[in-house]
Amino acid sequence: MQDVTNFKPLIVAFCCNWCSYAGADLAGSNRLAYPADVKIIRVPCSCRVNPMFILRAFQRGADGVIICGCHPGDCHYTSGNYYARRRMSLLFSMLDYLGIERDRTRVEWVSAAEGAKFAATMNDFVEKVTALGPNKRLEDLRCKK
Amino acid sequence: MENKNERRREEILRISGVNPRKCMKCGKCSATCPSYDEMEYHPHEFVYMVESGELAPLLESKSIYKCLTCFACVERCPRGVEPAKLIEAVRLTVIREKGANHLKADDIPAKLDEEIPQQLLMSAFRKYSK
Amino acid sequence: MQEVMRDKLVAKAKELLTGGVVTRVLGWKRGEFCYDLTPGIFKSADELDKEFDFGDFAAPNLSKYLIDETRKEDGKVAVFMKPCDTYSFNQLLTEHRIDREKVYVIGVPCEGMIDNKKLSAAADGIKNVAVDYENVVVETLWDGNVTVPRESVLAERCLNCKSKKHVALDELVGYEDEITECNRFDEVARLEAMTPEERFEFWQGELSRCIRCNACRDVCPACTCEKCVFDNPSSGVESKAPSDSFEEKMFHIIRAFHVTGRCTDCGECSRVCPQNIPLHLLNRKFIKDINELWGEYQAGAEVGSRAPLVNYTFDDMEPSEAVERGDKNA
Amino acid sequence: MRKISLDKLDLLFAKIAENQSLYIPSDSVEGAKFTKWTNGTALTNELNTVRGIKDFFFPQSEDLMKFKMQGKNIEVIDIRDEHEDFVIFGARACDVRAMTVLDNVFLHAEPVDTYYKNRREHGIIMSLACTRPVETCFCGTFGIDAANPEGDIVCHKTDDALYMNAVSEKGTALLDSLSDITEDADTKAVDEQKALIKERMTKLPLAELTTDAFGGGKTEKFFDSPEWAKLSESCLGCGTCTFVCPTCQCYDIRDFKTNDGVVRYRCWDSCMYSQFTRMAHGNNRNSQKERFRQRFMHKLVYYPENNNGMFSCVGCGRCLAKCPIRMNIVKVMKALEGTDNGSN
Amino acid sequence: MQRIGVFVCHCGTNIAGTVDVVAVAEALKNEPGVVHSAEYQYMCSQAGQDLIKAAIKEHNLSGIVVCSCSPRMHEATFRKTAAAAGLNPYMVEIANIREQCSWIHKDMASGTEKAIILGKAAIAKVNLNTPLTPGESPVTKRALVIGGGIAGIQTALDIADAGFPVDIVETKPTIGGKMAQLDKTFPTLDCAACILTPKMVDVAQNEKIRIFSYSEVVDVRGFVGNFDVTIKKRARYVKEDICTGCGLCTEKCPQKKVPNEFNLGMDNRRAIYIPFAQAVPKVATIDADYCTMLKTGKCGVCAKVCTAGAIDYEAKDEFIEEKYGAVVVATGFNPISMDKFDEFAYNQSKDVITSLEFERLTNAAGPTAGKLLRPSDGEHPHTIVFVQCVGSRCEACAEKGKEYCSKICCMYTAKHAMLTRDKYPDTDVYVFYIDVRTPGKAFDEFYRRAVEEYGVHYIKGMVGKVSPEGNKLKVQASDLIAGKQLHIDADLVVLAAAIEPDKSARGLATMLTASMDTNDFFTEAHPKLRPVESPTAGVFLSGTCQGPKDIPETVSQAGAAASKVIGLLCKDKLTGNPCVAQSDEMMCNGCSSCERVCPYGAITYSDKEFRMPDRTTKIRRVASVNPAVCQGCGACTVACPSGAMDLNGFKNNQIMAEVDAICKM
Repeated sequence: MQDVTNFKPLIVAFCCNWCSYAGADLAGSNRLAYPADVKIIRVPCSCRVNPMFILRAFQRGADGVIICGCHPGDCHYTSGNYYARRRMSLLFSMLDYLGIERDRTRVEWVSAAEGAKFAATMNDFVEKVTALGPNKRLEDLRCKK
Repeated sequence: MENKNERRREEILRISGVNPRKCMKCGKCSATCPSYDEMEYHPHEFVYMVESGELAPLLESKSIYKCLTCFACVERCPRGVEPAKLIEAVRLTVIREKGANHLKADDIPAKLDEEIPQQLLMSAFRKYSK
Repeated sequence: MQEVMRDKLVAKAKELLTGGVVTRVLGWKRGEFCYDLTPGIFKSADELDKEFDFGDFAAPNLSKYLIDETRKEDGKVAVFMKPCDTYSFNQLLTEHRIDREKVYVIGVPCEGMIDNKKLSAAADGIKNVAVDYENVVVETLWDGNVTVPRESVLAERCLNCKSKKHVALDELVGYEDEITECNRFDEVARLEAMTPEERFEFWQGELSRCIRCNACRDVCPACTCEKCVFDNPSSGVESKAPSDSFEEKMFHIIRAFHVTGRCTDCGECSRVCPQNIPLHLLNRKFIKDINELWGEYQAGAEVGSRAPLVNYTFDDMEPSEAVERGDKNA
Repeated sequence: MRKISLDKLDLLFAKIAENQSLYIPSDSVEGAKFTKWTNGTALTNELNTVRGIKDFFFPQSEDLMKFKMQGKNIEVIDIRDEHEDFVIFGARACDVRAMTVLDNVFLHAEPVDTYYKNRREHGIIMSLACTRPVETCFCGTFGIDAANPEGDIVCHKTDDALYMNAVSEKGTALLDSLSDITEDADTKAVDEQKALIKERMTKLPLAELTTDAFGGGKTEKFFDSPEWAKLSESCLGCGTCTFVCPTCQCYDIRDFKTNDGVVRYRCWDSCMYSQFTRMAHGNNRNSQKERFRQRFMHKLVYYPENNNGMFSCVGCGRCLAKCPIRMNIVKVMKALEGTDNGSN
Repeated sequence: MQRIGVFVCHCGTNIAGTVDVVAVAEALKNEPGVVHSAEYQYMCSQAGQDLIKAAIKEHNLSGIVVCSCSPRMHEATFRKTAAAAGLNPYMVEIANIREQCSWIHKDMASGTEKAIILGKAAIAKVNLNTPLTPGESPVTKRALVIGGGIAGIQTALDIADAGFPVDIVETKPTIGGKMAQLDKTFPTLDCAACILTPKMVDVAQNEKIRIFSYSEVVDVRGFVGNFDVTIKKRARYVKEDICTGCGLCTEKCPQKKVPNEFNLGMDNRRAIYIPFAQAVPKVATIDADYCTMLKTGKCGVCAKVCTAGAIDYEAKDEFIEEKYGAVVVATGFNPISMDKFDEFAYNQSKDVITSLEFERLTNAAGPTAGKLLRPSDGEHPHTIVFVQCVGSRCEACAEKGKEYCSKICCMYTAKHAMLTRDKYPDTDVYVFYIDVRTPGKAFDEFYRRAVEEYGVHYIKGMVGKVSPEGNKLKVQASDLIAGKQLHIDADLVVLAAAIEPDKSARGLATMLTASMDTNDFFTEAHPKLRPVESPTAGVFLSGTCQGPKDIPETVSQAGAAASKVIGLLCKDKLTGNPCVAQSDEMMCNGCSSCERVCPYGAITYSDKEFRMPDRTTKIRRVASVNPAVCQGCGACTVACPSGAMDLNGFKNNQIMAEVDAICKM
């Protein structure tokens, strides 16, 4: 078990290939640091993110999950992020309803040009999740056995 | 002083619900205004001056009483700026700042009359009281 | 207390069968006791006479059976539907799960169904039940007659009935009724007003009782997947048992999510849960959110409507705003 | 026979709970439920719990072993340990008989299920006679005497006292340990209650139901009955009946990948599920009719055939109360009975 | 089980500076499926690639993971490397340990730890990869151009020039579009007809081009390379192949009171007509709404006078089905209706006209034979007021006007004003403007000439009100610079009406599953980099259907669209992106959720018979994805509740394996 004061959260970030993943690359090119706790999974579009993936991440021990996509209106596939926006609104509202801390989930629109925003978003998200401590309410104890 | 002006400006914008930044300065409001010649400051100038915070001349100007509230400018403005509402708000600011409550709650019963619609009294009360 | 009596329905069903309009009738079969009606197919007037029943315990929603029934053979099947059942029926039509041409819908008005669980809690050893508008008189084995107010044993979904209007119909037996005003979201609002800790405690307590019998899923008229992801070994989320609290949450969140915008709020899930989990509160949360975020939407109100999750507008609310909206605990 | 007055019931519970966990049926949101006794836990007035005592000996899911992977090596870890001692108070006659049904499967046939045996050895059952059976009760059909349940200690609760009679070694030892708070009693009150129960059993709506038509050797008679199609037509294929049944004992063994290895666990399974006993070639029973038939044939024919005529239904009535569409074993028995006198 | 090779790149010190690459290679060696692990200075270099190729052969690898820079940088490179070594290119996964690891983390320990986790995630994914082969579909080497204006004409000519057959579908009886109605063109003042009509003739004479005039597209099915289009050829009651265009019928027809749409209703034509002298095809058309013969069965004058015998009163609408490889939308624009602008009195006075009407009034072939005369009394107007931005840039009144700038009005008004002053120097010309926008070659010079050389009065301000009084139009306007209200007695008021996409575009967009913006302009695939392509593969955009533009811009876009079409038609087969959605028919419920979210219309449904495990058969409605159309966004995979829809290359289990690997601490 990790010491709470020394707690390093595990963050899973789903990034769409066209905007946010490129934004993350730009953050890298500009050497804009954010914590190593953030691990990025590349998906073609934010609409590819299935709620099951998010729950799976929490089950497996993630402390926060963030989804990044193109800004509304800029989707490479024209409408993907609009669907993602609706789906995540409902899912996150439901998690909140079940008493899961709302700061553990986030959707952020990051364009390919917004390397700085990507880094800032990740820094902020890690800070918020760190403040919450380890994810207890949506964990699967078996995974820690 | 600066603050008071800013407060006033916000108050005017709040009362009127107008966003003067939407104005693209085409002048159609003034072009359409029937009271144009009577006015020192014209509808498009109201919009511009409120936006830039030049309130003092407006508040002292007689122009605010020249607006007929015909709403031609509201109807024709291509950007939906609604200058007449802004002028009305400036006028109201002046009236309110004069301090006196032109209509007191106590006065109302005396004014009740079958001929006067109650709504009129209510709106007058709202308009002329602090 | 149902206005329309069993005999009227039997007469209608016989008429359709003998007239050749339909080849079979989907209805409710009489059970061992006065309250245990089972859905069933009737193929003859004789069967109808002997076995058909209807009344305050005709709770099962028959619409889901039509998926298989309409694929079975040619000829129409007549089906009895209470108003709430017709919403499920429409939703299934929207999803192309039922061939409308093969169904003859007979609308039955409904005055509300009695909840067996509430009834058994109110009286032990039920021999017989008589229902009128005010009261339910239970003839018991050992305690004589026990009288309880009808409201106290009505199913929760009936106390908060959203509509007494049939939205799909070939024929109505009895009277026409209207969409009702109800307070079905009050309980959701009550939970929303709690602190996150309280909400977590509440749901932990409820969902931890789940035994994953799948009754909620299998009865749900929106859960009509040929193969459920939770039964599919290749889905990666297949599971059979509740375990250490996560699997149940996963199951119920994903199940609710999968029926979002398709759930008509028929309340079957809560009715059948052997562990008394108020599952409808999950679905209603989604319905309430949908109504508040993107405008009122009642699944099944009309055939062919576009469900909120396969739709969007350019200026939908952002997820963060959606979660924080109307926040009392922030 | 020992007795304790009802106002001292908590004292009795406290005394038992001193040395082991004690579970008593108590009210909860889900209905009555065996709850670990702590000071203040009250006995329910319900006749029976939503789920039987099966869960204590054969829980819905239990870990069997663990594998740890280090690089490409696999280490097998036995995670069994001795189960703690526990007492179940208030088990009904049907549920106690159900344990015999399970014992036949897990203990009395090779190989012995050591996980089950471990729990069984550490558990003591205090059964309680039923004075107020309900309409869904039909234990009498299977020769179970609700007035005289089995168990380690048989209890009868009258208006003023609890009478306890130890009938096993474990039971005697437990009852002896309670001797300072219990007193000796004659059997008069208990006999009176037994008579009342016996009379009440005859008045139950399902009192007439018999197993005469069923038992081993009837496979051919019922297997192809046309009734199955009609009986199963509305079955949803959910597992409610199996999971609330005190005798259903099917399970599946599965692996769960944890973060550093694999936990092999077993969990209840249901023959009603389409995925049940799925094999490489597919499923054995492909239609709900076949699955439905399996469950009832097993209870009424196959099990008695392998267990000297003992049925694997105990008439507890849970499936009657919980089936979402209210199909149940009584309806099945009555429908099949009707075909018993026919040609096939 | 896969045989996976892991290749860790140092990228000089870019990665090796903050990631212990040797430790990463070592740690990943023990992951399931990994049989080979190596590191190297520069994996993307020729030597690095050779190392990978050699390892694939030596270790018989079935998949590789390259831990290097972003896949956006070198995924394609390593896929080619794999393919060169005989490995399916889609068995390659990249772990991004440069942009998303070494470049942002300063600390060697945490950088190395993260790089190992990213590597493990990539290995977990590649373990579940399957070789993918891009689908191929044939290309029908024929293009369809919808709309026969200058955009459609130019596109068709360019495509035909490359040797591909092209069909133009035009709703009007003739091609030519709006440009045919114009008089002169800015900024050079060429006569529009002089530069357009030769092109129309080229079209008519080009063997590769077929014109379906008086026709419309009524159905489009299929996908890029393989569109099945149904064209409705409306009955024109004149046999096109026989009619010589002599025009005798149009002179003899007794029905003379038909408003002439070519002159915007400012004069009349007959019920049988040829829109204008240079029409292509030059054949007559009977207007069924006005023809006495068709309405009452009595008349038949045209048939009597037609020496060629081209008249056919029995003609019916024809439906033509044709296959195309590419579709170009060139549906153009129309000026918006002035009905709702009461302040300009358009419906009260004949002397308030739109700019397009002004074009006809000044055109030699127009109703006044080119003389600028007032429509009301035929008098020469001495004071003309031009009003800019009528309905353009109009945010407040969505039901009246348009929010966007119509782009062409500033220039054509300058042209009108200049030409008027040139021909009639005694005329006072006022132009009321909000802004004058003249970005374009020689545009501002043109506008300044109007002011400086021709003395047009440009007044900053808007006209508020036009009221007809006697034979004058009282114009009340603002002069914002002078700060006064102007009152002008004008003889003619010309409104620069906003333009909007043709009404037919919306229905067409639905048929083509091409997307539109809120103003009904077609959306381009990318506003900067793919401006002439619609997001729907195989559908291209030409001219004002995509947004307001002037003639030079339209022509250049038309050429660009043509080159895109030619590029497509040159291919014998289309190779798709294999990372497309795929539906498992056994699990599909047929609910249509996926179909509804698909932005490309790639999903179709059909009834299929299934053999059930219990040996019965069942007919079910199931989805199938057209891999040539699917772009691989994955929206359908989440909309599908049963998980029947999955996305190749990003399958559910692959993403979950990545999640698991990342979360495994």
